[in-house]
Amino acid sequence: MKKEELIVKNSTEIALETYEMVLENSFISMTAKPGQFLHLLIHGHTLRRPISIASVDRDKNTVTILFKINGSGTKHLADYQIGSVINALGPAGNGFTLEPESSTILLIGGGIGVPPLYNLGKKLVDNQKKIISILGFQTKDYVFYEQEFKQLGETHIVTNDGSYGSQGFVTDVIGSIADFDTYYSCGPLPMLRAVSKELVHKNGYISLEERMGCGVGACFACVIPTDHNGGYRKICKDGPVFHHQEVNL
Amino acid sequence: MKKEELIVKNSTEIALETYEMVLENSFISMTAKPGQFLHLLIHGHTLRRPISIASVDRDKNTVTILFKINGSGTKHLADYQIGSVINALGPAGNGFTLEPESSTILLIGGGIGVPPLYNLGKKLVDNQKKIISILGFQTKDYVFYEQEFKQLGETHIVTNDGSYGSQGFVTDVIGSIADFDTYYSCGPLPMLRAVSKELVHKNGYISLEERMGCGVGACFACVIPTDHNGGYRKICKDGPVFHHQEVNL
Amino acid sequence: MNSLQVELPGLNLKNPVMPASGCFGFGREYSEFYDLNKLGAIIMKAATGEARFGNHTPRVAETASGMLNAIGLQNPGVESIIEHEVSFLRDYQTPVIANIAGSSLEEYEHVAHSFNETDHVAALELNISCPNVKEGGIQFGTDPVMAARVTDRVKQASNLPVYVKLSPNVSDITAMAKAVESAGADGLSMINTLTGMQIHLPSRKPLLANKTGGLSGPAIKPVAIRMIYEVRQHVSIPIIGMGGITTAEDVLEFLLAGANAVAIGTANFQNPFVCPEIIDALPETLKRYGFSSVQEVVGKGILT
Amino acid sequence: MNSLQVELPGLNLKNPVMPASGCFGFGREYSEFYDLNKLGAIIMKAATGEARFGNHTPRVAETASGMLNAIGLQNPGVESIIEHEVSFLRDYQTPVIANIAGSSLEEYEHVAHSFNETDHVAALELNISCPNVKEGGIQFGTDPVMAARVTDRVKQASNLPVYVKLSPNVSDITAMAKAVESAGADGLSMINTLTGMQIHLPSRKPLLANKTGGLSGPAIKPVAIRMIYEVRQHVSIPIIGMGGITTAEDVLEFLLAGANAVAIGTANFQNPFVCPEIIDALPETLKRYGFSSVQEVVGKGILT
Ligand SMILES: Cc1cc2nc3c(=O)[nH]c(=O)nc-3n(C[C@H](O)[C@H](O)[C@H](O)COP(=O)(O)OP(=O)(O)OC[C@H]3O[C@@H](n4cnc5c(N)ncnc54)[C@H](O)[C@@H]3O)c2cc1C
Ligand SMILES: Cc1cc2nc3c(=O)[nH]c(=O)nc-3n(C[C@H](O)[C@H](O)[C@H](O)COP(=O)(O)OP(=O)(O)OC[C@H]3O[C@@H](n4cnc5c(N)ncnc54)[C@H](O)[C@@H]3O)c2cc1C
Ligand SMILES: Cc1cc2nc3c(=O)[nH]c(=O)nc-3n(C[C@H](O)[C@H](O)[C@H](O)COP(=O)(O)O)c2cc1C
Ligand SMILES: Cc1cc2nc3c(=O)[nH]c(=O)nc-3n(C[C@H](O)[C@H](O)[C@H](O)COP(=O)(O)O)c2cc1C
Ligand code: FES
Ligand code: FES
Repeated sequence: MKKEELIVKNSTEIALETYEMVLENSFISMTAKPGQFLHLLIHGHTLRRPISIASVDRDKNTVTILFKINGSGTKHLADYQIGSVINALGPAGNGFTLEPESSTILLIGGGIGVPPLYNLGKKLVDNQKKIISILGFQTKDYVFYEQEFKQLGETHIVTNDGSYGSQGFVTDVIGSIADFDTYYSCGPLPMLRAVSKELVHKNGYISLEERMGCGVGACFACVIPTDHNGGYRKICKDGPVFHHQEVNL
Repeated sequence: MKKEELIVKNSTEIALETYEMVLENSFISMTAKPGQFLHLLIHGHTLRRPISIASVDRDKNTVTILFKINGSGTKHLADYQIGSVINALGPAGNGFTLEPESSTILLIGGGIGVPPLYNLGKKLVDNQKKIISILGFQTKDYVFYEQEFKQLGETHIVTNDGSYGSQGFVTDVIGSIADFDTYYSCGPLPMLRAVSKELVHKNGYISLEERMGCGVGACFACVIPTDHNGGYRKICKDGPVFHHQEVNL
Repeated sequence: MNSLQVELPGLNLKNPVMPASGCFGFGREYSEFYDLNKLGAIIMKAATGEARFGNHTPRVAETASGMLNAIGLQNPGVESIIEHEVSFLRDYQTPVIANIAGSSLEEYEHVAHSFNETDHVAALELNISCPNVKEGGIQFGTDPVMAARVTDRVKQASNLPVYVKLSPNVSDITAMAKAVESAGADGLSMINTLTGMQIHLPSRKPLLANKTGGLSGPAIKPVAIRMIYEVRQHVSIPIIGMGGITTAEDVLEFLLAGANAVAIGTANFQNPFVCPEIIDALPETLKRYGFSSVQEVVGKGILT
Repeated sequence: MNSLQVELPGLNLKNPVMPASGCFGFGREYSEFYDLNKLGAIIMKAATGEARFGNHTPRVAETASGMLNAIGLQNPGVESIIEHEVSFLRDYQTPVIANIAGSSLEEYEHVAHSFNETDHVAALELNISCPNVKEGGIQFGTDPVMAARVTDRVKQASNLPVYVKLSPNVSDITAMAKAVESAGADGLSMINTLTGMQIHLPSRKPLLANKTGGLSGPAIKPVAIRMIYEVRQHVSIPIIGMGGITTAEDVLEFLLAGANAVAIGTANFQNPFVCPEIIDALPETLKRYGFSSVQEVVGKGILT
C-alpha cells in the first residue's frame, strides 16, 4: 500500500445515484488484487472513504471504481471532473483468497457490494473457472453491470420490488443454483448474514464494510469479532475479505 | 445590498501576490458606488471576506476587484478559475462621500488600500475633478495600477525600500503636494493614522478595515470608537469610509 | 395544526427556527433581506443595564468550521433597546425573546424587570454563560449554586417565562440544567459558545484583543448534540437547541437529541437567508425521514 | 544543538513532533510508510491491565473539521504490549511513551508498574480522561482530587516520568493541572477529546454504538490552544500539546501558547505522512516567523 495520486479519466452515472469512475495510476493498477480497496481523500472531509476496486486495466494503467451516493463524501466524489486528481491510500486490504481446486464459483453481490465481485470474476474467468453470479438491487433503476457479469457467465438479477429480474432477495435464488465449490459474497450486512447462514456448509468468503478511521490497521475503528472472547480482526487490514467461518457477523 | 452570484470572467496576477479579478453581475455593477465592498463567500470558509470594488464596467455588467494573498481565504480566491461562480453580499457599506465644491482631490493609497481609490478616482475625473495620487507599496514587486492612476492625473509612487519611485512613506510626499481641497485615503492603519495626523487641518475621508463577522451591521464585530464615551460606528455598515474627524483611529 | 408549529412556555411558534442571540442584532439588518414574519421567533442581542461598548477589536476570528467571537456584550442598554429595537420588532407577528446579561445579580434583576414594562417581548433568555459574567469571582455559568440563584432572582423580578442559556464549558452540564430547573427556569437554551483562542503567528499574540473568545459554528455541533441528549434525560422543561446548525437536517438532529426548537447563529453570517431557507426545507426534510411534524421528532433519537 | 531539539523529563527529543496515543497504533502500520526514526517520540495506544475488546462498532463518525471516536480502549493488555509491541519499537532510536489506562487505581498501578520492567519505554502518559475511566462513579479526569490521587499512586508505582493527559471536558482546566502537578506529575499532555455525539438521521439513533464519542481534529484546536495558554501560566511542568494539528504553522501556534512539544492524532488518518512532513517543514516555518529554534518559541505568545 502506498499514498498515490490518481487522475480521473472518466466519470459516468451508470445507474440511479451510481457512478463509474476510471482512475489512472500505474502503481495501483499494477499491484491491485480483487477485493482490495482504495482509501480516498475527498476534499473537505476529515476521514477518507473506502471504495472497492471494481476492475483493473493494466494496459491503460487504470482502475475503475463504482460508487453509490450515500452521504456528503460520495456526493462530492460524484462532482469530481475529468482531469481532477484524487489522493488515495491503496491498494488496501487483503483481497479475495483464490482457491485453485475450485472449478465452479458462485458470486453473490448486493447493491454497491457488487463492484469488488466484478474484478474477482474477471480474474477467475482468466483462471478458467466457471462463474455463476447472483446480483441483488433495490429496484430496476439501481441495476448496473448486468452485461458485464453476463459476459463472465450465468447471471441472475434480483430486485427487492421485482421491477427487474426476479423479485426478492439473493437468497431466494441461491437454492436454485445446481452446484458450486466456493462462493464469494459482498453486500449489506443483513444480506451477508442470510447468505452465510444459508450456505453454512459451503466454502465461502465474504467482504465486509465498516466505518473506518485510518484504513491501515492503526486505530481499531473497524474491528469485527471472531469469537465471544475478545478475538477480533481489523476489516481494513485483515479484511475486508474473510472466510465466512472466520468472523462473527 | 443583496446576495448575488458573480461569475469570474478573468483573473490575473498583476503584481507579486496581487490579483485582479473581473466579476460579472448586473445588479452589483449597476448599483456599486466607489468605496463600497463585496462580502465574498469563499468555499470552505466560515466567514465571508470583504474586498473593495476597484472599478465598474456598466456596459459589460462587470466589477473588478484587486486582492493580495493574505491568508487562506485570499489564497483560495486566487485559485478560482474563469467561469466559477462566487457568492457575495453587496454592494456593501456606504462608499466615499463626494463633495461637489472640491476641485482638486488628493488620493492617498497604501498597498491593498489602493483599489477602492481607483474606482473613486475614475468617478471624480468623470465629475471634472483634478486628481493627484500618492500610492505607497512595500517594494517594486508589489506595485500595481500605476498606469491606470497616471491616466487619472499626477501620480507619485513610493516604495518603502526605494526599489521603485521615491523611497519612504506616502506621508513623505504629501508635503510636496501644492494644493488640494479634499483627500481620500485607504491603506494600513499606521498609514491612515500618519496621514490623518499630517492632514489634520484638511478635509478628508479615510476607508477602514477590520475583521468582520456578518458584514451587514448585525454582529458588532467591526466597530470603531468615535469618542471615549462608548460612541462607535460599524465599519461594515456605517463605513468603511469615514470623515477623518468622525472616528478615533 | 401546522406540522412545524411548536408550543413552548410563553411562545407559540409557527416554526421551531429562530436566529440566535448576538448573531442577528435586533433584526433590522436582516429585515432588508427577508420578511421577519417568516421566523419562529427572534432572540435579540444581549441587553445589559447600561450601554456597553464591549471589547477592543479584533473581535472575531475564523477557525476550522467555526469562528471565535469576543464582542463583549456591546449593546445600547435595556432602556434604549426597549425604546428603539423592541418598538421596531413590534411591527412583526414574530415572538421576541430578550437575551439578558449583567455583571451582578442586581443588574440581572434590573434588566429582567425592565422588560416587564414592554409588551411584545414574549420571553427572556438568561445569559449566564458569558465569560465576563461573574460575581465574587465565581462564574454564574459554571457553578450550579450560582446559576440557581440568578435564575431564582430573575424569575422573581420578571413576569415572563425564563429560558436559561447554559454554557458548555462545564464538567457536568446535567447538574447545571437540574439546578436551574429546580430554581424555576421555564426552559433551557443550549449551548452557548466553547471558550477558545487563536494565536496570530505574524504578531505572535492572541488574535482577539480579548485573548479568548467563544467558539461557535459546525465545529461545536457534536458537543451541542451530546449535551442536549444528556440533559433531555434529566430535566422536563423544554430546550431551545443551538450550536453549528446550517441545514434542515441539522435541525432534525437537534430535535432527535431532545431539543424542542432551535436557534441559528453563525450560519447567518455565511448566508443571511439561512433561517427562512431552513424553514422552507423543513416540511420536506421531516417527510424524507418519516416524520409528519416537528413535535413528533422531539427526543426520538434517545435510546433508553 | 539542533534547532528542533527538545529536552523534557525523561525525553530527549530530536524534534517536538510525536503521533498521539490511539492514532498510530503501536507504530507498525506507519512504519510501512516511513522510517519511524524521523519522529520526536511515539506515544503508544492505551495499555490496560488485561486485554480489552472495546466498544461495539461503529466506533468512528465524521464531523465538520473533526471526527468522533469511541474505540473503548481496545488493546491486547500491558503484558502483550511489552512483549510484542515495545519489542518491535526497540529497533528504532525514537523514545517511546506508554499511554496507560485503567478502571481502578489498582489497575493503573499495575500497568504503570509493568512498564518498569522494560527498557525502551521512556515515559508514561497517564490517560485519566477516558470517559469510561471512573471509580466510585467519579471520573478521574474531571475531579482534581481524584486526578491527584491517581497521579500520586502511579508516580509511586513507576520509575518513569509521568505525563498526565488532561480532559478538556471540565469547568476549570487550571485546577486540574495544578492538582496533578502538586501530586508529582512530571508533565502534562493536553488535550484529550471533547465529548460529543452524532445522531444518524435514517436510523434516528446515535451513530456510534457507544452513543457518545471523543471529538478530535481541527474543530477543537481553538479549545486546545486556550487551555494550554491558560494552564501554562499556572504550572511549571512541561506540556505536550495536541488537538487538531495538521500543519507546521499549527505546531508553532501550540508552542506560542506554551506547549513544549506536540502530538498529532487525527491528521494521521488523512495523511499518513503528516508527522514527517511537519517535521521537515518546521525549520523553514520557524525561520519565516523569525525564530531560530523550537525552544525559543515556547510560551512566546503569552501576553502578561
Ligand atoms: C472495504 C469497503 C469497500 C467499499 N466499497 C464500496 C464501493 O465499491 N462502492 C460504494 O459505493 N461504496 C463502497 N463502500 C461503502 C463506502 O465506503 C461508503 O458508502 C462511503 O464511505 C460513504 O461516504 P459518504 O460520505 O457518502 O457517507 P456519510 O454517511 O456522509 O459518511 C460519513 C462517514 O461514515 C463512513 N461510512 C458511511 N457509510 C459507510 C459504509 N457503508 N461503509 C463504510 N463507511 C461508511 C464514511 O466513510 C465516513 O467516514 C465500501 C466500504 C468499505 C468498508
Ligand atoms: C472594507 C474592506 C475592504 C477591503 N478591501 C480589500 C481589497 O480590495 N483588496 C484586498 O486585498 N484586501 C482588502 N481587504 C482586506 C481583506 O478583507 C483581507 O485581506 C482578507 O479578508 C484576508 O482573508 P484571508 O483569508 O486571506 O486571511 P486570513 O488571515 O486567513 O483571514 C482570517 C480572517 O480574518 C479576516 N481578515 C484578515 N485580514 C483582514 C483584514 N486586513 N481586513 C479585514 N479582515 C481581515 C478575514 O476576513 C477572515 O475572517 C479589505 C478589508 C475590508 C474590511
Ligand atoms: C458574534 C456572536 C455574538 C454572540 N452574542 C451572544 C449574546 O449576546 N448572547 C448570547 O446568549 N449568546 C451569544 N452568542 C452565542 C450564540 O447565540 C449561540 O449560542 C452560539 O453561537 C452557538 O450557535 P451557532 O453555532 O449557531 O453560532 C453569540 C455568538 C456569536 C457568534
Ligand atoms: C481514534 C482515536 C483513538 C484515540 N485513543 C486514545 C487513547 O487510547 N489514549 C489517549 O490518551 N488518547 C486517545 N485519543 C486522543 C488523542 O490522543 C488526542 O488527544 C486527540 O485526538 C486530540 O488530538 P487530534 O485532534 O490531533 O486528534 C484517541 C483519538 C482518536 C481520534
Ligand atoms: S480503520 Fe483504523 S484499524 Fe481499520
Ligand atoms: S461585521 Fe458584523 S457588524 Fe460589522
